[in-house]
Amino acid sequence: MAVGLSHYLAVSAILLVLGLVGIFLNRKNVIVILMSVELILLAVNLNLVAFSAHLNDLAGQVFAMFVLTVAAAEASIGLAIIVIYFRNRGSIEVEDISTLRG
Amino acid sequence: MGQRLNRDWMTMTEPMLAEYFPILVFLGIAGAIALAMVGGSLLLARQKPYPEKLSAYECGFEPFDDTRRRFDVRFYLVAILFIIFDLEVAFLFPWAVALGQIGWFGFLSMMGFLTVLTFGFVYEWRKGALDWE
Amino acid sequence: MYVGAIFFPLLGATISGFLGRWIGDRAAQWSTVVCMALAAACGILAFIETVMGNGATTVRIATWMNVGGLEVAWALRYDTIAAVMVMMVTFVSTLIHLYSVGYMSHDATIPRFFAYLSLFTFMMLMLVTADNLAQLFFGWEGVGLASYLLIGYWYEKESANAAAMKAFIVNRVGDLFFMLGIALTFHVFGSIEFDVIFAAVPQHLDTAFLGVPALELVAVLLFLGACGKSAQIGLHTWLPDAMEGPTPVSALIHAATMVTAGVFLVCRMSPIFEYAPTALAIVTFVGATTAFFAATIGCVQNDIKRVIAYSTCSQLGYMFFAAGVGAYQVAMFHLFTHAFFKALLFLGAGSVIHAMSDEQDIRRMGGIWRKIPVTYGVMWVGSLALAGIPFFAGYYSKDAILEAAFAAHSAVGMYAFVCGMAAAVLTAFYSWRLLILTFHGAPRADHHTMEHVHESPAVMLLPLLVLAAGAIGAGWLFYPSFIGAGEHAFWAGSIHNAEHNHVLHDMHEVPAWVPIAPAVAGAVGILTAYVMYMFAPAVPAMLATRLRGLYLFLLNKWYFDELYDRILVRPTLATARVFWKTGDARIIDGMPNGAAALVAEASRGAVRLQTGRVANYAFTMIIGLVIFVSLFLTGLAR
Amino acid sequence: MNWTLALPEIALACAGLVILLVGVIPGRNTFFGCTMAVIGALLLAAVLVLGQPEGTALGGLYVADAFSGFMKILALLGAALGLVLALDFNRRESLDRFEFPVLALFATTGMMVMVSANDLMAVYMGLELLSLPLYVIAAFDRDNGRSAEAGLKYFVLGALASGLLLYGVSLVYGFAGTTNFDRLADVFSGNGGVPAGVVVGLVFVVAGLIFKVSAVPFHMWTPDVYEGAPTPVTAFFAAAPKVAAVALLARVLLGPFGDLAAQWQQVIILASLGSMLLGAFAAVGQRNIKRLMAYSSIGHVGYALMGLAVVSDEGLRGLAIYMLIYMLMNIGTFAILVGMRRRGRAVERIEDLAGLGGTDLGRALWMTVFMFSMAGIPPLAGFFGKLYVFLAAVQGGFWTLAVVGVLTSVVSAYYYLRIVKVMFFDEAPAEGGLDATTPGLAAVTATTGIFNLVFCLYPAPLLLAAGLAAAALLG
Repeated sequence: MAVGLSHYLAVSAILLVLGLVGIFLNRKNVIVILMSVELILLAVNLNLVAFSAHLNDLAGQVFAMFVLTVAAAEASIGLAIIVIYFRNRGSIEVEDISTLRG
Repeated sequence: MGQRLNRDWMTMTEPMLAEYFPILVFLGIAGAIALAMVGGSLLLARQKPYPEKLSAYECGFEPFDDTRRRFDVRFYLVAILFIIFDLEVAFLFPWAVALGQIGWFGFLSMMGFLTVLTFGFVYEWRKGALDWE
Repeated sequence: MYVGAIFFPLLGATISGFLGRWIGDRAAQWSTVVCMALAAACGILAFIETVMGNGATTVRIATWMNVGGLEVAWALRYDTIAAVMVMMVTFVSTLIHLYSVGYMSHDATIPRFFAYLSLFTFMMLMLVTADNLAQLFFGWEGVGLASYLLIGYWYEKESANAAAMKAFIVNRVGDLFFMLGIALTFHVFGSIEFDVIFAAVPQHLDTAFLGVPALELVAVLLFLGACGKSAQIGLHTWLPDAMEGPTPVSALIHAATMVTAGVFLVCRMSPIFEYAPTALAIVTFVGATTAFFAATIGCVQNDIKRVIAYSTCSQLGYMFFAAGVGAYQVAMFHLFTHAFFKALLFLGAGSVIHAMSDEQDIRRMGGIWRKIPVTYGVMWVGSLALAGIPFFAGYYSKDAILEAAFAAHSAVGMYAFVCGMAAAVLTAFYSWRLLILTFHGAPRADHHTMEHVHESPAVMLLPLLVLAAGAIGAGWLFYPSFIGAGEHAFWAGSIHNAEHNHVLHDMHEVPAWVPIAPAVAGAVGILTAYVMYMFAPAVPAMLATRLRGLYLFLLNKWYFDELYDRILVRPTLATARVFWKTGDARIIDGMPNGAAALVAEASRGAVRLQTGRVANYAFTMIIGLVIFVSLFLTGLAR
Repeated sequence: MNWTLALPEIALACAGLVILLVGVIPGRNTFFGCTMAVIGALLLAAVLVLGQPEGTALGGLYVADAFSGFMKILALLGAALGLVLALDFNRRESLDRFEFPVLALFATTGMMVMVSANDLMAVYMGLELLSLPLYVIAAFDRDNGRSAEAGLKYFVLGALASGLLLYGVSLVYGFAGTTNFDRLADVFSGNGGVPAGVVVGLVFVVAGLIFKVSAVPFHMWTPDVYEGAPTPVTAFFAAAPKVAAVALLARVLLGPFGDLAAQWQQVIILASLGSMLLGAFAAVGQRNIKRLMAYSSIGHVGYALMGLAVVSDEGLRGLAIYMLIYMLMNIGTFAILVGMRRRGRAVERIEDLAGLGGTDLGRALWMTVFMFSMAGIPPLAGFFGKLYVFLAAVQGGFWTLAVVGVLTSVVSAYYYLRIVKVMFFDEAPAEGGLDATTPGLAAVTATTGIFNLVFCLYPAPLLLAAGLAAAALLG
């Protein structure tokens, strides 16, 4: 019994699914959605690193670096937008974010 | 794809436990140290509790308040700025390690990267995002 | 010269449309008139050049589009059929521009009107001189657009607005088939250049598409498109309503030129239709039915313009079944003569309306023939021509059509002949009913109006007289070359008759009574009209009460609109209700048909998905992702 | 290391940084100056693109060819025009902060990177460089709940989409062993079967890209964001990013995955059909004109994708020319929508256009031109856009696509005509007609409108350019 590529893929797939489910099953708080997104990116990074180790190819790890950076930028922008929204509406309940519809 | 996986199975021959043994040891030591500290303080220190001491301590807040009250938005701001700037470290480490091989081109490109960050920093500073009040 | 005939109207439209505000009404309208006159001169020269001179030519202007393996050029294709149309269109349009100067003199936005009118003329010319289906379609849609603008010209009137919408949408239905026809043509022939298509027809005689012969399918689709423009039965409902537009518009677009575009299309595509017998049978049947059906309705209408509109419908029917039995030349001939006398009738009607201070109901006219003799005279000429009384223009063409239908020696041809004869009687009848009710008898208008009855200004009378001359002379003048002995040399191959098609020859060998019959029919109709409305005015009312059912049936235009209401609107609404529980089926404003309701309901359903909840959106995305993955894997499995 | 090839992007980025500093240093408001500077930078970049040689650079991450040139010019043009629309509106709505043009500039840089990406890494970087500023300017009206909600929705769904894209990228990288387009193409051109992992990865990538072009079923964000965001922002969204995203989709699918066409073709067909139908039907009942434009843009994307689904030279050419025409139609329409104010307040219901024909005939006529063009009525430009893709579909034998396209275009003619009817035949509301427009808006309207009118007369050069672009991509 050894830890092979497939194990990493399985873990990252599980993380991905957790992230997806977290996005549309969560009814409470937008921050949770933010976390789910981070979870997805985490899955991606795990994939990339695992593959790059398996292929002996650095590109994957470089890519992972970029993903880290962009993820941070994304998270910060997301937080900022959430703060703005909270200022306007006084709540960040996911259910409340539905005044634009039709 | 299938073949690749098979090759993995071939290559990874060491038994799993051997791989993970150090981690086990590490966990054990960590637990032991934690226990030793808490237990030690319980055994050795003189216990003289009074309300001030027992009350929760939070940096920047009066401790006498319900904990679910809103955070000051300025914390978010600082947090956001921190996220942005701590990331350059993630780039600086490998760069510093590899500086010998990558030569002037690598050096200059990192300088370019830092310049961009500096532009952003100047913007924040001018916008007054950095002064607390 | 060739180019000038096409582009002078555009020039006029541009001047009047964009500079009209600055150069003033008078300058604007006269500039368009002058441009049209120049165009007409060019058109006639071009006609002479083409027919007597060096024959067919094609003027390439520029490469228009080059896509999907077909290269399409802006090119003017001047063969006889195009030259005839160009001459007719420019000529009539010039006269109508001139007439409008008088007729629209009290209007607020004169430059706009003339700009539209010239624009329409340009589009019509584009249509007739196209040398490929794309350019033809360009003109086709262009005239549709122009007529939409002109019908809705008085957009303060809600009725005008609705009529414009109706015309536009019914035409879109036709265009849908037309587009499919073009697409199929391109699919079959790999090109939409007329030369290429016509050359390639023999190879594709037995090409099949979806099991049916491709040529048949193409022909039927194109004909359905033509039905929309030419207001054939089923898609005719927009034409009477289109009378909401100013009368010159009715004369130019809805009598002389645009509505005949369908007939022109069929004749232009004759090389394809020749080898599509089934399609030809359909054309004949629809045409004949329309001819009869529209004529019956014409007999009981009371709005002077609507009567003429229905007569237009019926005459278009004649043209179609002429083409249907293979006598395209005859169809073109009738198209040609009809343009003169029908424009004449409309302009005459306009002059009457003008005199009666905008009264259109013939029941409130009468007793005015002494006051407006010229109009009266030209209306007589027009009606005589329309009724096919010997030696007027209509006589030659209508006679020829009926002979051709008879000579076709086919069941559907015989059906067409019978319908045509019946329609001939009715035509004469309602024409004279119109004449008598309008001009004779005791004045039924109020005293005030009667005092103001006056002859129209010279600028309106001149076109009337010219057209009258045309309505008298156009027949015997052009008979020999159009369908007589010189026909073959005249058309010079621009119309294709297959070997098996002898109708042009046979129509001269019909029994002796056939040529006389139409004239007799006309006479009968006229006499009936005189009896009923001049000498025994009680009869019509008596009939109307006695045959109440029939009368109402005709008065309500065979209940066509009601039929549509039953067949389309009600069921759609019902199903819509079943599908979407939410009751109110609000029809989109100004869209007078049930499809709109269905669309509205569908949209409500589609919009219901848009809940505004982020979670649901994300969920939709995931579902889409899953679907895609499965699709891909199936694609992989293949 | 021939980085000079990427000069347009580099110039844009540097200009962005400089303008950011120059804008922030002085104390007073520098909105107008910065916008002008940004527009200048965009035009400069366009010039650089025109003078750009072909080839790949930055270690194969970046490619410049006729296709990227064509699409970049479109994107730059759209961005510049969109900023012109923002000039007056933002001042009146007190949104005149100089960050707006700078963000737009960075977004445009992202588009350029996307268009000439030759590596999945470059694709991702470009995409994010485009998305992040867009999230911000969607929520640019900070004190308006609707704007904030638009930004939040766009952010959440966009982040999800880019997450999916990334996951796909990681799979493709893992199973194909590279992220470079050329090498990917080599991997798949081998006659050996494709590993399922690559196919799944490709689906995720396509999903992420389809979200950006807002085609069914990843369109849900579009109407809400278009409605909530400030009008000039909506205009910007509708024009330039769509062009870039469509271009990127085309390059990714036809470049590295060209040999897998059999697999992705039906997905694109599905998306195209769905978009056309939804765009036609959902728009009919709308009251808010920005929302209507959102659905209409979904429909247009459907038509454009038709050109991609037909994997052929003509189809791609149709796509290119369609995006050009779509972009100009949209900018023109929005130039009028941005100018919709009554008594100084911005209004965006369709009824607010009532009686425009009476109060401001010129604007009403231009709007009519745009509506007819969108409805695809000859001889306006919109008709040819549709014509080319339809012809391509017919030639490729995709009858379903062509027929559905024609049908939906007839349906959508309803609601475009309805707007025309409202303008001309409805009574102007009691509180009076719309305020007069501004010179800038009028200029944009006139230019785009004239393009729509005269395109039919001599489209040959544009067709030629589009043809070259298509040829460059299909090789």
